[in-house]
Amino acid sequence: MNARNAEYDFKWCPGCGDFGVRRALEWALEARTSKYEVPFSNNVIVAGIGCSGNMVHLTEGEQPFGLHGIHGRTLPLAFGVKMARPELNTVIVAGDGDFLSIGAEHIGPQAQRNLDVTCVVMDNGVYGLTKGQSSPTTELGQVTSSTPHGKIETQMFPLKLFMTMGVTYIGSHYSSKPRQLAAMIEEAMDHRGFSIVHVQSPCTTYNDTYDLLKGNRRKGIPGLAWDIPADHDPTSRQAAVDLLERPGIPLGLVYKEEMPTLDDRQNEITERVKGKPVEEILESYAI
Amino acid sequence: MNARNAEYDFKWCPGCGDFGVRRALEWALEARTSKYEVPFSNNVIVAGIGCSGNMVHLTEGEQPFGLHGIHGRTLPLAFGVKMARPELNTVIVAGDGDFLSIGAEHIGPQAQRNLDVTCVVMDNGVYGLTKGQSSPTTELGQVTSSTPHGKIETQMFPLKLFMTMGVTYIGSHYSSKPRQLAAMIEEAMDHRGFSIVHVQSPCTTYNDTYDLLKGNRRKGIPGLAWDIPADHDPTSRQAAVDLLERPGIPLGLVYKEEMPTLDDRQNEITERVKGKPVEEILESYAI
Amino acid sequence: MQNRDFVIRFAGEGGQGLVTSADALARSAALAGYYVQTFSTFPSQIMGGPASSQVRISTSPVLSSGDEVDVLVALNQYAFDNHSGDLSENGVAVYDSSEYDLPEGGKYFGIKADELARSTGNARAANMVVIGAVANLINFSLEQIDGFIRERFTRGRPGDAAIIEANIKAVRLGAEVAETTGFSVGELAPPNPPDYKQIMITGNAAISLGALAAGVEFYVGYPISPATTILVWMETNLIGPGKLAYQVSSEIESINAVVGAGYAGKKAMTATAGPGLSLMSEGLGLAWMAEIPLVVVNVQRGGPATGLPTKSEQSDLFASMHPAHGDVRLPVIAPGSVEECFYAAALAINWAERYQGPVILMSEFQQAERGENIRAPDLGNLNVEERRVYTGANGFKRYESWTEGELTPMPLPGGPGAYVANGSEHDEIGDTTHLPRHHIRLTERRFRKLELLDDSPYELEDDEMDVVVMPWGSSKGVAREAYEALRSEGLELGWVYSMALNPLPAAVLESLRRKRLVIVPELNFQGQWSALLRMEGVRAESITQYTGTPFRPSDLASRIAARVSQELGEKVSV
Amino acid sequence: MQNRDFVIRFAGEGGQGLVTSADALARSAALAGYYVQTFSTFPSQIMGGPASSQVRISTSPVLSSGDEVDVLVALNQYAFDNHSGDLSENGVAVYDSSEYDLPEGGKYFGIKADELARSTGNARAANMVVIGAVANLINFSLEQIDGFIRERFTRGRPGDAAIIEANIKAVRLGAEVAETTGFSVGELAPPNPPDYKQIMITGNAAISLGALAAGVEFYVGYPISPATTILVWMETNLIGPGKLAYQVSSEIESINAVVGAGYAGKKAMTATAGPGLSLMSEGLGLAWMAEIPLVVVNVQRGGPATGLPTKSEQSDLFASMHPAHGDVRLPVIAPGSVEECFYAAALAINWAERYQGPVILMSEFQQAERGENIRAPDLGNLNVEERRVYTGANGFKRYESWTEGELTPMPLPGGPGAYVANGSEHDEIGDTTHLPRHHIRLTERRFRKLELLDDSPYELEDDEMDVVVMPWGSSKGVAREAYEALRSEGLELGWVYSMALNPLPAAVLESLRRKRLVIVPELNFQGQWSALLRMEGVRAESITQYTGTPFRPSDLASRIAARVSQELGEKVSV
Ligand SMILES: Cc1ncc(C[n+]2csc(CCOP(=O)(O)OP(=O)(O)O)c2C)c(N)n1
Ligand SMILES: Cc1ncc(C[n+]2csc(CCOP(=O)(O)OP(=O)(O)O)c2C)c(N)n1
Ligand code: SF4
Ligand code: SF4
Ligand SMILES: [Mg+2]
Ligand SMILES: [Mg+2]
Repeated sequence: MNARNAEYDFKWCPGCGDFGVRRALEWALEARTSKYEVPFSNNVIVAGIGCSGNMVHLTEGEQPFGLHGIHGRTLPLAFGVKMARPELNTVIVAGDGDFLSIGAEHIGPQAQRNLDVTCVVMDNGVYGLTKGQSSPTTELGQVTSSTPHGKIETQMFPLKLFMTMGVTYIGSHYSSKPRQLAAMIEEAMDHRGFSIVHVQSPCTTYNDTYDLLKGNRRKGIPGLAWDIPADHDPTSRQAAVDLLERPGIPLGLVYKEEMPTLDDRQNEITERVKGKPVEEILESYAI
Repeated sequence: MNARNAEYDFKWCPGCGDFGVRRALEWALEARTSKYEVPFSNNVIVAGIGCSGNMVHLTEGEQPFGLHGIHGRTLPLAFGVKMARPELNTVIVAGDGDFLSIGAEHIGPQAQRNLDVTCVVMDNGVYGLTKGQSSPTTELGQVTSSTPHGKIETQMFPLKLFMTMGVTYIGSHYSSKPRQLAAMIEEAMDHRGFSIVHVQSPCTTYNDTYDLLKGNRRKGIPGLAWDIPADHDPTSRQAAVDLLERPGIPLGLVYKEEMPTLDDRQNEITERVKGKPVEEILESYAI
Repeated sequence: MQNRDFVIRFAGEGGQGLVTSADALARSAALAGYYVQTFSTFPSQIMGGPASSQVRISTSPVLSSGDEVDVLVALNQYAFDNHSGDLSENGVAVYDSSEYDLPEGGKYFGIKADELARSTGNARAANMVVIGAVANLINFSLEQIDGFIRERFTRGRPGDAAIIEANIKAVRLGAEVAETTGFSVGELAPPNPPDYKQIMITGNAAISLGALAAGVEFYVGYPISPATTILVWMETNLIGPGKLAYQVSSEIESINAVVGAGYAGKKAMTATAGPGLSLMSEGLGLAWMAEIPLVVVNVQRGGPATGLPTKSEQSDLFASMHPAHGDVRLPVIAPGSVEECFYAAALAINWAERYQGPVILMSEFQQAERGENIRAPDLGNLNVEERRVYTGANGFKRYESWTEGELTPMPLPGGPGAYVANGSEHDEIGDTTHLPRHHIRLTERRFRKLELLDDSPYELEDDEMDVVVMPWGSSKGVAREAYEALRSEGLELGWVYSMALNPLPAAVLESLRRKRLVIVPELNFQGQWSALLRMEGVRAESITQYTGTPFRPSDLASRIAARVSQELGEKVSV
Repeated sequence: MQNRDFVIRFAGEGGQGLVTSADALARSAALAGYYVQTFSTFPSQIMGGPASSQVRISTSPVLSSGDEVDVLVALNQYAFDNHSGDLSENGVAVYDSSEYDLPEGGKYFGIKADELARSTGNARAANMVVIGAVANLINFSLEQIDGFIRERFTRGRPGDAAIIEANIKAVRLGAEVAETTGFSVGELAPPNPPDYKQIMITGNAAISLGALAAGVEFYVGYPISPATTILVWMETNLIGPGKLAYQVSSEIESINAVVGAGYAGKKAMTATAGPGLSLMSEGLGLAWMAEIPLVVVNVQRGGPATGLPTKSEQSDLFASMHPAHGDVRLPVIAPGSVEECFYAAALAINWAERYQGPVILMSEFQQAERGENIRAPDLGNLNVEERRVYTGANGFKRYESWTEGELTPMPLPGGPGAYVANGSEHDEIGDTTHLPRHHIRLTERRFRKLELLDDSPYELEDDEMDVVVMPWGSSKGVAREAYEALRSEGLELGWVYSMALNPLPAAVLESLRRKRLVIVPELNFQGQWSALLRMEGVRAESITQYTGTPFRPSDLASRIAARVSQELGEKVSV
């Protein structure tokens, strides 16, 4: 329950992965703000619609600015915020349905622009807030309330997609490791360019994947998640591509590339092309 | 000018690549319909909005059915047509702006479904109908009416994107080779699954890339397009990925994969799960 | 003295099985021959958060969720504090005394449901303990609950008998607790069981069933409250050769997919709520322009934007009738009860086929999920219209001018009469054109076709009155309850209702234009329906409410009465 | 006898430089002190296709593109056949005799422009040959054209002198040909040059300039006719630190990007046409709900759907005022002339900042691209409002209730008063809530804020009349021309105009409600503005046209006259 608002009536289910992500985000924001000695209000959280997006109302302690818009539009909203005020630290929190289904169209353009924002995507392989329908990362054949006879559409592999689209910082992590996750989010915010931290954040109510991810000896479940080996070179595109060919879910920094951001390139134009004052433009129409 | 309608007032500019694509499409449709002895009316062309999309009104000879909707929505429209009537040969004609910018969100889902439709994408690296603005495939730095100081967003590589998204037939071709293009479109229509024929179709008015593609000795321009070597194995994902890493624009069949289509999987459900008649469903609510 | 009806409300946190309890009681009462209506409210979240679920049990068909609560079951302090104020004069509250305690002396008593349940050997029977207590308070025979229990738990499993026994025991234990308190809220009069076959169903299920009965074969949707249950229903029931129910990636994909399917020959439908409707604007304009049959169900919730996802509101009327740019005015059907939901869906499918265009069916949150026992529809006598398909030679002019009679048939891909279904203005065969004469004749064709939609049900009562009340959609029931109360008090008031808001039946419009004042109770701020009526030259005025909750019959009745006497008062003083 | 004005039309195929010719003639006349208005029409395609471009030259400000054509330049047979019917009684046609031939004896003559141009040594001067011929026909002094030629071709290049000479020669050659035919359409009266500074500009450029003058700093857009020229203008002129003009990937990205920028503190704007507006529905609802300042320019074209991309229509009014689901009613400003476009843009930016929400500016195809010489705006006296930014301590309640006075200030990211701008219903600090009291007070806040927008310009003339004409947007000029003609004939008719359609200035609404009949000429089928006026209790009725072309002053005048006399005739017979 958010200290700011006794009446605020949204709650996550017990065990929801988003609790861990929230903690990590809070730590990362605190660390960053003190590191650069900027006011906490320099942080803007743009939230998607979903259980995950409600995070914007649930962070504790000092409050960042928030923009909780409509389903699937976090990236265009963040584009507006960032290009209007490049000095703001703009962070997106959204779910797999919001970011990868209805909002999928917006990823490519931001990647091509290398927009300097950080996305924390909470992937639980399901639509939580609407009570358990399939999402793009739901597996082929999986039964959900909207696929009672099994999903007949293959699953999307977000990390590969991000690579191909040219995202310049691609991290993959897990809600149950808030400390490491916080470090990664902080690093992603420091990265100058478009960064995505893709988090496995299980939905205990509709798609409890804790065992699947961690594995469970008793039940004889091997775990899907594995830590990216220390010797992986995240600055090598080829290495990243190969890494993603391996089965399971890698945890850690997949890829990182330095490239001019959209505001770098915009500034270059601003310096190169002298804009005319409005009086002068008006004069050009004179007769 | 379409024989069907003396008053029809749309014309392509002289030399527009779309002329060649139209010829190729006409040949492919004729070949296919005679090959399978199906009525010509089994062909449905779903057209995007753009100079390219006007093709649906410009095909000569016997007429297919057409659906000329709104900008960027060819794929959802075609999804509706195909899943309503799987026996129809459903072909999309659209431009790079329509298919890759405003319509980009729809490619991934159809790929994950392996929807059995064929897309002929006319890529001229520009928005033709609206008079020359930049498109996703316009190069970084290029000057267009909407990027007077040079485009500051990197260009999209459609073929790579299609690979990652899981498109099961990926062809790349050129409007000046209508015969070969026709053969590829026909093959793509025969392919059971989601097929995209990505065509370089230059815009003589706003982005004349003929020289750039073919090369021009006099002007000392090398030529970006190259034929995919005969020894390329299009059934090998790795081979296809490597192929796309090479500079320039490959012409030919990049990748082809056999996989159940969405209607295959839907049929499987239809056989496995017996649907109840409405009377029985009604009865289940009785008290 | 015996009571006509009782309202029993279960209040607590989402996830505490409030709905299950209300449904159990509702079904028990329905089986016993009573009329019931359930209603639930909860925040847009998965677990926890203040929630409540209630059932109104009556000897005659239930029109609304009522005014006051006769029995309140409050599972936590917050619930008690927030709902006890709704208790009727001799209402009684039951609270979970293992959760919290209340000071002595109020009209309430505690019960340790979990404990008692465990004592029956079945810890899951806690809600039956509570229901037993409730039954006792309203003198509802326990045997009738036993009937429900047997029905519910006879599942052909070994444990059935034990479970049944435990639950029946639980009911008795609860009843005893209540008995010892000596509280009673009255006695429910014996039921007047209907002479017709009944079904117990929710509004969204009724819409789905109606669409299926009318032959819908293609359904796609994107999850959104309160329309998601239609998607899930279709995924479960729309199965078989040539049929498809599918979850797509967005509402933009939904609308364009149904356009494609409608064009290809299927009866196609999708359902959404306000945000999805807004995203469908452009696609709806396409369907109107290219003349493609399809149905979009808009289950309203609170707006604007993401708004109030799980609240009651009727504020999407402007957006539903004029969803897109350009000259567009879509047919809108707004059922006013769970029963009407079934017929409205069938009518919507028929209309789409008949006039070859998009039809909007508007329901609303509280009507979507509330359960009612209604007359079972007679499928045999349901009017189902099939598309008129063109079968002649090629060269057919699909978009020729049209003024009256049956609409020209539609060619289907694969058959004769190839044409282009075109979202740009076009000529007879669908080729793009900019010639004024085509834009003129096709604009007129698109609007004239609406005249074919003249068969929607309507109600005109006391038509001689100068002042009438005209509710729409989900406010019909509560308005009717208020109207009947006011009439029985002799108020001079007429009644007008139409399930179709566009086009309005000629007789309705004609009557409305004669009225001195048309009072429209509606759940929005702008008074959207009265505004649209004024557009049509009707002296209409709204009684609005924008709380996110439905009207209460008594509040509404007094507001109507006040407005009427003000109006007629003036008249006298003239 | 001398003529007040002339209409010269160049007709042929798109891509034949028709627009250049009309512009050249227009600028020559403007430089000479005349008032001009150009107008072009062409199909939605790049090259070829029937097209025409005309200029109306007058001794007083031009209100419309006129009725008839005095000189028609027809570059091909199709053009001649389609336009010669528009020729005035003593109009003359000039045709390209190297292209086609016409039978002897008509009021037309052929000219071999290309040949003559080549003879001047500059083949590109063909259009100047034609202009010379036209000038001769209307007795327009060739020297004034020379002035334009010098201005146009003095570009500091070596070849300038030769080019200028050749063009001047070309004009003479054309004039000689015309002279020999003996044809004349009359003589243009000497100009009354205005005493104020002028600019020659199109509607879309005026909007862009007005927005820039009012301090717009953030512009994004997606190409779409007829709004693309605003995007191109901004990309060219909105440059400098803190400024951005950018082409995004769709209109959905456009609207959400301006929401983000407006939230972050910028004066943000985008421009589109109908299809884009439809795609912006949900985002506009968000801006209304979260109270974010921004401006959306909707340059109308023919609808619905893709419609008529390069034609004239005013059919997006419903969609602009009520673009989204839920209770939303956006401020709408619809300039009625090229000059008003400038001030409307500035007002829209001011309004967005003042009431903290989205504002729609509606223009229309023919007003967007037509050129006019207008009074140069005085930037020094332009009212520009800045956002009131919150500067206090944290814990500020951005969404507290508000009833009157200046609106509470807006916190900006980076500054104090952190809150959540929320598209779901929310409490004072923007956290999501479902409590009725918040939905009630914030719904009221969102609508009450409109009262702050009370300063839009309006016109009330002959207010004592029972019947008035009230045009809106781009039909203002032609309606004014018709009105003045009718008044000069003594018709009993008043004039009402408001640049803002929502909210309407109180004085305007008050006057309208008193009228017996308000006649609304508008370019759509449904009569959208009169319908919205009836919603407000005004006895309004439309004169509609849905041809894809603007009204003609004389047609409109006679339709208005007919309606007025019908109305007043009844009155008498009462
Ligand atoms: C336009 C629109 N469509 C649909 C919805 C309904 N909706 C709310 S949240 C959601 C998806 C939630 O899934 P996800 O993004 O994965 O978030 P999660 O709840 O799983 O964290 C949907 C479809 C909406 N609010 N708006
Ligand atoms: C929703 C919407 N936005 C914008 C437009 C305007 N528009 C028409 S065609 C087009 C793009 C054309 O580019 P492309 O798809 O590459 O086709 P081309 O003309 O180059 O063949 C645009 C933006 C529209 N019709 N609808
Ligand atoms: S439904 Fe799933 S995602 Fe949503 S709060 Fe509960 S556990 Fe978390
Ligand atoms: S503008 Fe370009 S794409 Fe369009 S018709 Fe002309 S050449 Fe072709
Ligand atoms: Mg999710
Ligand atoms: Mg293109």
